[in-house]
Formats: sequence, structure tokens, C-alpha cells
Amino acid sequence: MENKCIPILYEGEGSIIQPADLNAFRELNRKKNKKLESKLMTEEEAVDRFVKSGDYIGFELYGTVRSPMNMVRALIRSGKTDFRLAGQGVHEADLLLGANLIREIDFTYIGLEVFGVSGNVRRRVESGDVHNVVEWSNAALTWRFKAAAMGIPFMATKCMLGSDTLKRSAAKVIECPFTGEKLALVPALILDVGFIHVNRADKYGNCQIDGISGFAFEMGRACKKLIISAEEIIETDEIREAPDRTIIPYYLVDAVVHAPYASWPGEMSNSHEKDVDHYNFYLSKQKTQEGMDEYLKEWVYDVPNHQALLKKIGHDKLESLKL
Amino acid sequence: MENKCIPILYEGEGSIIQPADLNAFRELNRKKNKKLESKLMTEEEAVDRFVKSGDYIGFELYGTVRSPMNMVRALIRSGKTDFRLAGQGVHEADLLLGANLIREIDFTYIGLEVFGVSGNVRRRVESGDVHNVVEWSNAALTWRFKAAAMGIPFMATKCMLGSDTLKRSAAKVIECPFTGEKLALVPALILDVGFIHVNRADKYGNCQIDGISGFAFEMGRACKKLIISAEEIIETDEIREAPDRTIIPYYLVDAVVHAPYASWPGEMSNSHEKDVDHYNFYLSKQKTQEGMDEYLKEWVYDVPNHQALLKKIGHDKLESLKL
Amino acid sequence: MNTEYNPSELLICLASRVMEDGNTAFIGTGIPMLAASLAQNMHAPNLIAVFEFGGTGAILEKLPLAVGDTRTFNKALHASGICDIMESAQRGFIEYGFLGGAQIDAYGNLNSTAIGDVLKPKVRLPGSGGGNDVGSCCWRTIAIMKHDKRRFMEKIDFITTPGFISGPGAREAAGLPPNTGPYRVVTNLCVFDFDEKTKRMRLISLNPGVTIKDVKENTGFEILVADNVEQNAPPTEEELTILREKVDPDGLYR
Amino acid sequence: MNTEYNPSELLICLASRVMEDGNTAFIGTGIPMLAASLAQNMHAPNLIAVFEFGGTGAILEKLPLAVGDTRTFNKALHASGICDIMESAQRGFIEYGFLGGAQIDAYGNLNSTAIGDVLKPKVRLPGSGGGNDVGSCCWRTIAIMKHDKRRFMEKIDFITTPGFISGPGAREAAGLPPNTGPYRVVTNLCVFDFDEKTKRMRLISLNPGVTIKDVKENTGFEILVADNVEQNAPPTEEELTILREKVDPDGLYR
Repeated sequence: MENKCIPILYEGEGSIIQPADLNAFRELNRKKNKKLESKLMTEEEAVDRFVKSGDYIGFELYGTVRSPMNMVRALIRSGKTDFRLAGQGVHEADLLLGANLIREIDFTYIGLEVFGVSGNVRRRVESGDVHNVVEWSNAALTWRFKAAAMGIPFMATKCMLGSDTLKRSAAKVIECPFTGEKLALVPALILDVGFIHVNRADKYGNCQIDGISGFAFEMGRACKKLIISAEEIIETDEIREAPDRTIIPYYLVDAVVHAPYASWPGEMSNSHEKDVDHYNFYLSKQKTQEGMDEYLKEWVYDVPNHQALLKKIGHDKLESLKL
Repeated sequence: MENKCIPILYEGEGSIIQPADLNAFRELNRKKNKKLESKLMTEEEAVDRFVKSGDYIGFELYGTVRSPMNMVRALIRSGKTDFRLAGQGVHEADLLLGANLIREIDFTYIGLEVFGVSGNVRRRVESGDVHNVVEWSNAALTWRFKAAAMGIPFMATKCMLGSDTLKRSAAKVIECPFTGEKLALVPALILDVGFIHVNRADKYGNCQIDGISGFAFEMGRACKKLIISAEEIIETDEIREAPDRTIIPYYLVDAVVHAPYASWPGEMSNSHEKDVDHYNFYLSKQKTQEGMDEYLKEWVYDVPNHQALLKKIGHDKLESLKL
Repeated sequence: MNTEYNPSELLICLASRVMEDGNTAFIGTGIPMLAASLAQNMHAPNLIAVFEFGGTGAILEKLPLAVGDTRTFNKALHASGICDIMESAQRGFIEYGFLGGAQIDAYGNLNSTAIGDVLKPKVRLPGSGGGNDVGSCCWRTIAIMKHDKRRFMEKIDFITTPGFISGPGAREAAGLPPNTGPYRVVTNLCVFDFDEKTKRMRLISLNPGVTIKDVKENTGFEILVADNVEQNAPPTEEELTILREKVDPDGLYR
Repeated sequence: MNTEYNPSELLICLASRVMEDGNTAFIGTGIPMLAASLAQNMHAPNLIAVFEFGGTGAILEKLPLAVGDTRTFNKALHASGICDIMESAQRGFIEYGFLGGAQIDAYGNLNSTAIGDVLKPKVRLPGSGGGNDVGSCCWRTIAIMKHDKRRFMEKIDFITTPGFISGPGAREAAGLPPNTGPYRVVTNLCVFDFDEKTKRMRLISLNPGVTIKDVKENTGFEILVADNVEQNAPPTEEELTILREKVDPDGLYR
């Protein structure tokens, strides 16, 4: 047949921090244990077994909601470092940056929502501690997960066209071979380790989320290792009674951590409110590195684990946050 | 920048029966009524208002399960004809072919499941009454809906590569600009009219489906007009109590038809069993055109509407099918 | 009832008035949330609020504090996820989108990524988030901005979210969906629309007590001025009552 | 207990024996459903049955009659939709896939589309359905076939579902995922695997009472024969009992 081709009209100048090898991902998915075996363990054990320095990591959440902060704190305490990050985050990314554990970011949003710019983001990016930043929109980053979840190397979109976000991304603009329109292609993104906090899971890792589910479905299917933390552990019979409520099936999961109030000081839908007092305290501390260091010492490094943290927060406080 | 391009390695020989114009689809979606207004109507009214001869139509279902047969029967009685069909079907496609209303098919599967080849498919395709057949796999057809639902003109896949299915499709094989691997691109597919039967809906068209949901999510978002038929009509308050159960939100929907036993003689999850006696009767009739004509006369043309059909089936029979 | 109001309250009321009953609006954190809730309580009971992480058609009885909090799907019609929402926008389902940023230019382009060179930023900002997606895919975007010369600039440092880019035809040339783009800019001084011919910002109405001169002095680029510049009515007593007693009883925005 | 069995019962038992405990299998309509249910009741209680329209990990207490019926998600671990299933397969999650067809060639390519020229077919068949997807994406596919010369052909009329296509390297050259392809062909006469070097069908075991000559006479292409052709054990009494009393008490397959 004649020599046809699709013009590549533009290529973003950003690098692909974590290139996706879909055939290797297939092999890995093939080898994942499909047996119904308990994966219950502590935060520390999960980090110890499944995370290593230099990994490309990501957290699923919305703002401070449903955020696996327990895993973030365990990660910081573990001493592992030099992570590369899928940067759609708030408090969790802020802690990691404050502890200076991040070197490269696929950046879509890291800030403090209504409270604006984060001191940690500014310090780490402006100083070059984070030495590589590639820009994306929220949708683009999520579609990168979605492509990986679908087992394909890219997704097409109209987003980012005409912007400097595109210029600083690693997307490629093509002319559609069917319609002739311009499209940005965004490459699949496979995490080394993903962290998701859910409303409930069984010990094998079958997960339910109440209400909106953010990007849990997509990211849950785009991880080499997936660590689930759950507000509640339920029996598998309960999963089997309502299988249309399962959003992440067990075979995707490597560890299940039981962690009520995992999102603290953030909130958890249907479970507890944000701890506004503590969050305001945090906001005041993160303004300077000194303050941040003090915060990390008191609330992360000096607290051995999530149970100890809950004790430190105190029963009355936790009760008062309940929905 | 230098002149880069993505090689098109192969193009399927099939035609694009229904080319997708995503900008026109955007305009149409913009104009769709977002107000909460009742869309309750009969099968006949829905067909009269939203379907015209020559339309490209599609049905969401799995085999004889959750099939909007009420809409198919109304369509046949309406006298409208010359449809083009998204061909993932069983009994519903068979009736339409038996009545000789189909001219072109994007064909993935039309058969009688364990009962094999359909007499109607054979007669219509072998005679040329259906004058254009383009081949796809089930996944490819669903991903064509998914692309439309996402608002993008194509989806990439590894499916169909190396087969004659690819050759007789309208897919294009390219070399991935990120990984160099070969991929088939399948074009977005936007239905003129889609038909979906659901477990329950409110009068505005917010829909719930129990258990597996087939391709309802994707197809429901890939229709210019969407006709919902529902086993049960519920109050909107019930929708609002469990918004994570909504699979098709009202603003996608043009008509809501209340139709218990809509799938008869097929089955409906959580509601009723297949009418095996009638289905066997049907299987015997569809073998010849004469038999098929008799069947259509008795069970479609001579039955004015779905209520009359339920009366003809009989209360005792319907009760006996209940789950 | 104290009918004096602060700049936030004014912005909330102005943004609220743009919201249409029975239409869809993509709601971001902060002022758009208050505006949407106020609109539902005033003229637009059937405003379909769409939130980035999956909420569609919520009844905003309590003010959401974040785009993913439980209140964004309170008695909602649909609770899905970010893909469904962004894909619905890309498919053309969302009419209005609300945006903010650190810098804006005459074409409505917005910067929320970096001040200075993005590769060596003077100030690293929080990034696009869903902003670029809203600005790319919603039909009509409304920017809500504090009005000063360091924000309203002739040339912004980084286009995070495209407005009309470089003028007429530029969005289409870039491949963005036709007939989309900036619709209004609402500030503490005034409201702009965009000139049909040049696609540049055009003053159409002034907030109470503000003059055209005030606007020009606080804007870093040359603005167009409509033939008849209207006066924006101050927040009404009804608006303020609902805003303070129902929408934001805790006074987060006072 | 009657230990005589019909050809369907033999096929079901042979297919069942291939299924591995604690692994995933993509189950199509008919014999694979019975085989999966039998396997769950015999050696593979944790066989994860995956059904095209969304069921994963069901307990097959009652025999599903179609790939979308309620029984395909009976007490399942996950009930989603066809995209999730097909994408899981494309992502590499599904080990075994069961296939059927009207014609098969020595490389395990299958035809379920048309007899004769597809553009003017002598017999129009039901089409690919999910067959092509299973054959493209699952790691190891198992074809279940009636064995005769009109079905086992040197050249089939249409490759609906790719096997090894034209031989070694052909799947990879076409762009299909590496290390995938036909694994077994189970027939009423025998079981084939595929020769590592030529990727052609190779006889590895014979059903009770069948000779190599029988197989050759009923096969339209030259077959390879393993060094040690084994004998397939007939259905055991336990298999038959479970099959008849538990899996298929209504005798649909007797």
C-alpha cells in the first residue's frame, strides 16, 4: 500500500519520567498472585516489602479527602527516598516534599486548595531539590493512568492544546487519521507503587468506595504494586453480596492495611470530618522549613506508627470528628 | 521542528458506516435539555419522536439478558426501515433482520449463543439484503463507543491485529509514537439512537443497573438520542440516596419507557428468567423465512403494544418466570 | 441586616448571577462553590453543579470545602469519578467553567503554574489541576480574579490554561473545540466580556463606586470598553441574607 | 452410576482438567461454562472465572446459560462491564481463554465469521464476538472443537481469531503481545498442543478408543505427533457424578 503517515505536529519538551513498558506490565500482571490469600499487614511491613528508594509513586485522593496519610507517614519514617511522583496532591505531597524525598514530578496540581501555594512546593521546586518537573492537566494525568489500565500506550485528548502546559509536558500533537483534527497524545503511566485509601476492603484486597471514586478505578489498575489502606476490614461474604460495589478487585492488590482515620488530619467520606484545628496548625508550620521540620519531627518521625498517632491525637478528638 | 510522522502500516478495507463528527456531537450535547423534566412516554411515542428510517441504531444488552425487546418490537411495528446497526446482539438483532429492516452492519456478533448460527442472519447477509458488513471484535466495538463517550476520535488496541477481522474492519494500524509497538486504532462510533433497558430509572432518566453493566456506561454516553426502558420507575429521591448507583445520568436520556418484562422472552437480572418455552418456539420458527414471517405476524405486528403483549403471554406465565 | 459587604461577597454575588437555571457548571474550590450554592438558593434551583472528582447534580445544602468532599455529592444525581467528569466536558456536556489564576492577559489566558521562567521559577505555583481541562473543554469559562496590575498583564509568564491564546482563530488553530473560550472575567472592580472581533477583554460593567479610570489604572494591558458600560448592582439584601445565613453560616468568606 | 459418557461430557472433563486453581480463565458460552463449574467443584475451587460482560470470581453454583446471565456474577468478587474485562485481558491479567469456531488450521487460527468469501458468504457465521479479543490478549488459549475434516483445514476461509497466524514470529510481527497464543486444542478425538519450533498443531493425547490413524483421517492438514502420545483418562465416576448432579442437573448437555 502507499506510504501513509500521521503527521506529528508538535512534541512537548518535557521528559517522560516513567516510560511505560506495556509488555513488561503484562508479564508482571500475569505473575501477580490470583489466589485468595490474606494480604493484611501494617503500614511498615507494606512499605518495607513493596517500596524502594527511587520508585515512581502515586497517591489517589481528592484534596485532603480519602488520602492515605498513614502510608505517607510510614514512607517518610522508612528512610527510603529519591522518589518520583505523580503529582496530583495536597497534604500528602506536601509532607513528602517537606521531608525532601521527591526528585522528579509529573506535576498537575500540588497546593493547599483554598489556602493556595504550598511553602514546601515552593522551597523544593525553586531550589532544585526537585530537579525535574513535567506539566500536565488533571485529566491528562488521569488519562495516562487510564491508558495503562486499558493496556494501551497512549490516550488522545483535546486538553492541553494551545497552552504552555502542553509545551512543558511530554505529549505529542498529531493530526487525527480519521477526522483530520488536532489531538494531544498522552503516554500511559504505570506506577511502581500506588497507594489508595478506601472505605472498606476484605483481607484479600477487594475494595469498596462510597460515593465518588476520583481516579481509584484507573490508578488501581495502573500500578506494579498497589497498597490499599482501608477504614474498615469486612468479610469477603459482604463483598460477594454486592459485587457491583467492588471498585478494585483483590488481584490488583499487594497489601491491605487496616487504618481507621488514615486520612487524618484530612477527611474521609461517610466516616470523619477534617481536623480543621490541626490542619490550620499544619498550615502555619509549613510556611518555613524550620516550622516544617518541627512538624515532621513531632507528628511523623517521633510517632512510631499509625496506632501511636491515633493515641497522640486522642480519643476525644477522634470521636468529635466522626460523621 | 523536523518533519516527524507516525507510519500508518495498514488500513482495514471495511468502510466507516457511521463516521463520527465529535464537534457536531459536542454541539448536540450542549443543546440537550439539562432541566429535570419528565421524559416518561410509551414505546410508540419514543420511536415516533426519536427514530427515523435510515438511522444508525444500537442496543445494549448481553445475549438475551436485559435486552430492550419492547423497543425492538415497537420499532418493527413503526414501519421505519433501512437501519444501520451496531451488531452486538442476539434475539433483538435477529428480529430486526427477520423483518428485513437492516441494510448495513458493524458486525461483531449476531447469533443465537449456544444455539449457533441464526437463520435470519444467514438469509439477510447471504442474499445481500444487508449490503454492507464491516467486521469488529466485541472489545473493538465497545471501545469505539468508549472513544465517543470520552469525546475523542479513536482508541488504540492490540486486538484484531494479525486477523482477517482487522482486514474487513475500518481500523488503521500504526506504529506507536511512544513505544514503537504496533497498534490498531478504531474510530469513535456515535449512534443516532441507542436503546438500553435498565433495572430502574426515575422519570428524568437517571438509571440504575444491578450487577454487571455490560456496555451501558459507554454506549449510554455515545448516543445522539438515547431511549431508556426500565423494569421499574422509582422516585428521584431514591436516586439521590445512592448516587454512586447511577450509571446513566438523566441528561443523556431522551425518553424513559416503563416496561416490566421488556426483555421477554429473554431474561432480566434480578427480575425474571428467560421464557425457555417461547424461546425454543422462536428458535424453531426462525429457521425458515415463512416461519419467521408467521412469528413476526403473531408476536409483533398483530400485538399493538407492550401491554397487549404481556396480556397475550398471560399472567400465570409471567408470574412463573419471576426470580 | 448589615447590607455592607466585603469584596469576596461581591465576587460571589456577581459570579452567582451568571449561573443559569437548568444548566451545567463546573465548580472549583472557593468562590465558585459559594456562588453555585447561592444561585441554587436564588434564581437557579436546578443549576447542575459538576465537581471534578465525580459529583453531578448535588443539592448544595452545606458548603463544600473541597472539590472532593462529601458535600459535592450530597443528594447528587450521579457520583462517578474524574474521568467521567472530564470526559463529559470533552464531549461537550458542560456549559460553564469557573477558573482562577495568578495572572491573566487580555485574551483571557491564565497562569497558575509559575512566576518567572518555569524551569527556574521565581515562584512555583500549584499548577493546572483541572484548570486547563475546564478552559479547554467547557463551552464558556468565567475567570474570577483579584484585580491589580501584577495580575492583569500584557504578557503572562506561562499559559497554564488557554483563553483565546493570541486572538481570533487561535483556539481553533491549536485544535481546541470550536465555539469555546472565555466568556466573562469577574473581578472586585468590574466585569469583562471579550470583544467578538479581537477576542480581547472588554469592560462591560463596573462594580459599585468603581470608575473606568480605576479599572484602567489597575490593568496592565489596554482594555476595550463597551459602548454602554453598565453598573453592577450591589449584593441585594436577599443575596446577603442567604449567603450569610444559609450558604456560609460559619462565615468562612467574611 | 452410569459411567458411559457422551462426547460433550468427555470434552467438558478434558477442558476442566486444564483449568488451574487460583488462576484466571475467560469463560465463553457452552462447554467452557460447564468445564469451569466442574473444575470449581473438583480440583480448582479458587478458579477465577471471568465472563465477558463483567463477572469476575463468581461461585458457579448454578450453570450460567449465557455470558451475561445473573449466574455469571453469582457471589462474585467484582461485577463490572465488558470494558473492564477486555482491558484486564489486554493488560495481561487473564491466563486462559476458551475459544470455539467453525474452522481451525494447523496454526490454531479460527474462523467464526464466514464460510466462503466473506463478501459473498456461502454461510454467514455469528462473527468474532469476544473471540478475537480472547485470542489476541489472553496468555494461553484453548480451542474446543468437534473433530472432522471440514473443520480442521489446511487453509481456513477467514481468520476471525489469530492463532499463530503463519508460524513462528508471526504473532509478534503482527503486533500481538509476546508469549501469547494457542495452548491446547481439545476435541472429541484427542488433545493437541503446538510444536515449539513450527507452531503447528501436535497430537499429545488420545481420547479413549481413538487411534492416531483416526485423528489423521479426520484432520485436513498434516499433524505433528508427540514422541509419547498419552491416553486421556475417560471421565471419572466423580467427574460424571458432579457434572450430572451438581453442574448440569437439568441435563442440558446430555
